[in-house]
Amino acid sequence: MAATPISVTIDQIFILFRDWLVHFLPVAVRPFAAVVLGVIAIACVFPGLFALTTVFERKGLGRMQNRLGPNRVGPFGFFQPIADGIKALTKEDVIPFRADAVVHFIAPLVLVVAVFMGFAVLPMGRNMVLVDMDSGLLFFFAMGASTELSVFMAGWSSRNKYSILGAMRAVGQMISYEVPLLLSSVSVVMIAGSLSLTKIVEAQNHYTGIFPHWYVFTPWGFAAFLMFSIAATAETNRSPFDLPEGESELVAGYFTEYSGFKFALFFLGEYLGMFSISGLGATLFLGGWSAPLSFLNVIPSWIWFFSKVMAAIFIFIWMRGTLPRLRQDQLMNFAWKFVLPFTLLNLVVTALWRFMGEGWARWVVCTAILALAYVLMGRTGMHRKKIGPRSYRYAE
Amino acid sequence: MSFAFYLIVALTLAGGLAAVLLRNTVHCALALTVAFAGLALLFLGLDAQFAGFAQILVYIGAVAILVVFAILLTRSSEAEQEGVFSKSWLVGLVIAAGVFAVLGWAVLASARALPWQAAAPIVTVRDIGNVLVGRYVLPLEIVALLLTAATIGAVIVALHEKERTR
Amino acid sequence: MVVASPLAAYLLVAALLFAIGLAGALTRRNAILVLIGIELMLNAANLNFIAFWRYGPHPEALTGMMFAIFSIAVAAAEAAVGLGLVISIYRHARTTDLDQMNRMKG
Amino acid sequence: MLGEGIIKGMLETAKNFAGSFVSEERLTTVEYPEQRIPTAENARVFPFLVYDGPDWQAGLRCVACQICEKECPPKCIYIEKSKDKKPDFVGKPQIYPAKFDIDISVCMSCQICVEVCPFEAIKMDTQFELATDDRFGGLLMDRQQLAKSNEYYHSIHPTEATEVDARLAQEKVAAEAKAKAAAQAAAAKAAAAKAETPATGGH
Repeated sequence: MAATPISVTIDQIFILFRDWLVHFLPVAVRPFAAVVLGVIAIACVFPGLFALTTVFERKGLGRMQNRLGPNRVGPFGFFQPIADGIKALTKEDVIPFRADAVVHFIAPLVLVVAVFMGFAVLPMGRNMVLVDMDSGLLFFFAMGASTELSVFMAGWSSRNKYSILGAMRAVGQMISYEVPLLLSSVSVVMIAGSLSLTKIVEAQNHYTGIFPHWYVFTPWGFAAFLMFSIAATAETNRSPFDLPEGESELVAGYFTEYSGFKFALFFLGEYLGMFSISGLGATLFLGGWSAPLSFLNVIPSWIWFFSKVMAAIFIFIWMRGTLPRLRQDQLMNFAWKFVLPFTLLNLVVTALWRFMGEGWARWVVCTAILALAYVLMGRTGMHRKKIGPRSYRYAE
Repeated sequence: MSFAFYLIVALTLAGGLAAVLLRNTVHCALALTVAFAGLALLFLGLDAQFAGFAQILVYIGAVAILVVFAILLTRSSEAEQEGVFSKSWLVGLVIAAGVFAVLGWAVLASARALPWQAAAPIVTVRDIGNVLVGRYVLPLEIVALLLTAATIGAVIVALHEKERTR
Repeated sequence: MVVASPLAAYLLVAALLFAIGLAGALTRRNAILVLIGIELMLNAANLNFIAFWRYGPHPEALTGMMFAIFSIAVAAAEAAVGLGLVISIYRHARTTDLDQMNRMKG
Repeated sequence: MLGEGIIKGMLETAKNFAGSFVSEERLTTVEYPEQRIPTAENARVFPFLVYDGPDWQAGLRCVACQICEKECPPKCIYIEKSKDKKPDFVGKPQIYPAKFDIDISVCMSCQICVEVCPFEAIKMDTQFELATDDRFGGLLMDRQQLAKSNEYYHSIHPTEATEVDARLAQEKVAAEAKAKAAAQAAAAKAAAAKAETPATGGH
């Protein structure tokens, strides 16, 4: 092996480690073993990240509300997730008497498995992708679509009106926001010319001077990123779109009737969904594992990927600490009357960008169209209704 | 024919059978998704990645959800007083069995003429895209029009009926 | 019984699935379950298309694959309209039982 | 413009987030077992029985009149009267509670027992850390557990206790005066009777 710079070695350290582990095995099983090792790595890293995120979320939310957050278990409360895990595991697993036991049992498993599958196509570093699929993006969305069914199964099988209401709201919301999620990703596919996520990252991994060619730094990319973020927040049922699991009115919605380990699985599923959708957003718009400035490439690629994911998670938490919950009609209106038309317009703008060729003209034209549309749609569609004194239909 | 193939076929057929046989309508819909997933796996086994993932995305992500929504909106999940099968179930069963007999006979009779082996075709998504907007651009446009019409039509059909009858 | 070629196996599976779907569509009372049967039949047809494409003489032409993809799109439209119709009928007649929907006059 | 309010709100929370690390006075949390806020003087949790003097059994003000037992809305008080009598703070012999139980798992802290007690014998405590792992026996307080000295009462509700003491002292003075008057009257009567007796006896 030729002498490689130390930065490249650190960059590829996991790949090298995997290859070193695999070379003990016979040649026939090596590819299989490599995949198994990758699965094990994913199955360890992301739940660990989930545990860390829960404690950071609670502490961060506390700080935003001028509280301290958990600080009892271990130093600064960092062992809180361990305590939570023990609590969840030792709790009694209650299955409602009238519940459909089989469906009730399968629902959390379907959710977690489907969410885990999405990680298979995410490139988490240079050469660090479990399966480099030609239609990776499609695979990701196919897996994301399967989670909706598990939400329905959980809500329906509980035989509880809050559960079924929460499930119907969740499914309706996820279907409504899946359309803009897909369409905003399509604009990236139009420019990159591939559904493979590794190719999409490579297409962004160029620099002009020291600045990267990330899609978010183009007018259409910025608009698509904005719409993607909104739709992703709604897809993962996070605040301000956490209506389906609104604790205050639906008592956690579709997983009201779950307790103990299955409840923990739903919780895990929600956070893993956040990680995977953040990873996808980083891959599509923020250059995946590529460094933000060209000279920062000495820092390993996987550090960049995970820091982008964690930055996205921080914004999720920040929004949760800030924004109030939307009402059901506001939610649907926002999806179908603002996000969807804007994404469709953005597709047209992307095509324009593609065909106008290099030059400053396309920057001006695309920015102008998008900004104008944003202002106009904001003015007309989303203006606040005039609320006068309350009128009564019968009482006067 | 590997073990995996038989496993997937068993899963698909079991899902399909359960979808038409179970009493509870929601269980039928869930069994249907099992059948869809099995079919998607069969597509993957036939090296049709794109079709397999499209199958999951469209059928499990959209059609199955539509079906369960329809079931809940029409209160079909509540237990039926009478049987779940129609009065003319025997006729239907005979017709279905007859169709299967004809199809199976046709397949088996021509089994010898069918090709044994075929090299796995290397099809990239790029090829599919090129064909879609090249040779098949007219069907693509027609399907787009159909989908738009269907969306509008479904909305109009399911819109709330005016309170004029009864 | 020994199945001659992999294609024949796929065709038999598709035929069986088609028959199951047909039986479901013909014997169930609930309109939604009839639609489920129709979906199964469409899927069986898709499996046929894909299998013929895979083992056919010109897989690079992508004909069978395209047919399957278009069929998936059409099936989605069919499901949307069909279920919209079922809901509309339910609103009108308060039932989804096809045996009771035997009048042409609303 | 659309999204303006969201940005404004996000800045506000960001300010809170950063500020909570810089300025300690932003954090309103009191870390309870280590830090405590002194309870307000009018705080009330569960009732207790007041006694005077060093011995709780001798000094218990309660005379087992059972008014509180009858008035208690959730019926959490149980009283058994004694057979014998003991002198109260005035010196008058009174019956006393042989048994006085309050089930604080039932008590709703309404303070009605305190309002109705004519003897200032039952007052509200400020002790709230009463959690126990025995939910039946552990939350049923008997006479001895409920008895707290008047000094303790002064320490938790100083103003109120002073008022009560003044009233009791006044009552005692009045009672003594009355007793004196009665004694005088009795003495006078006796004297008068004595004066009269020889006269009548003279017959």
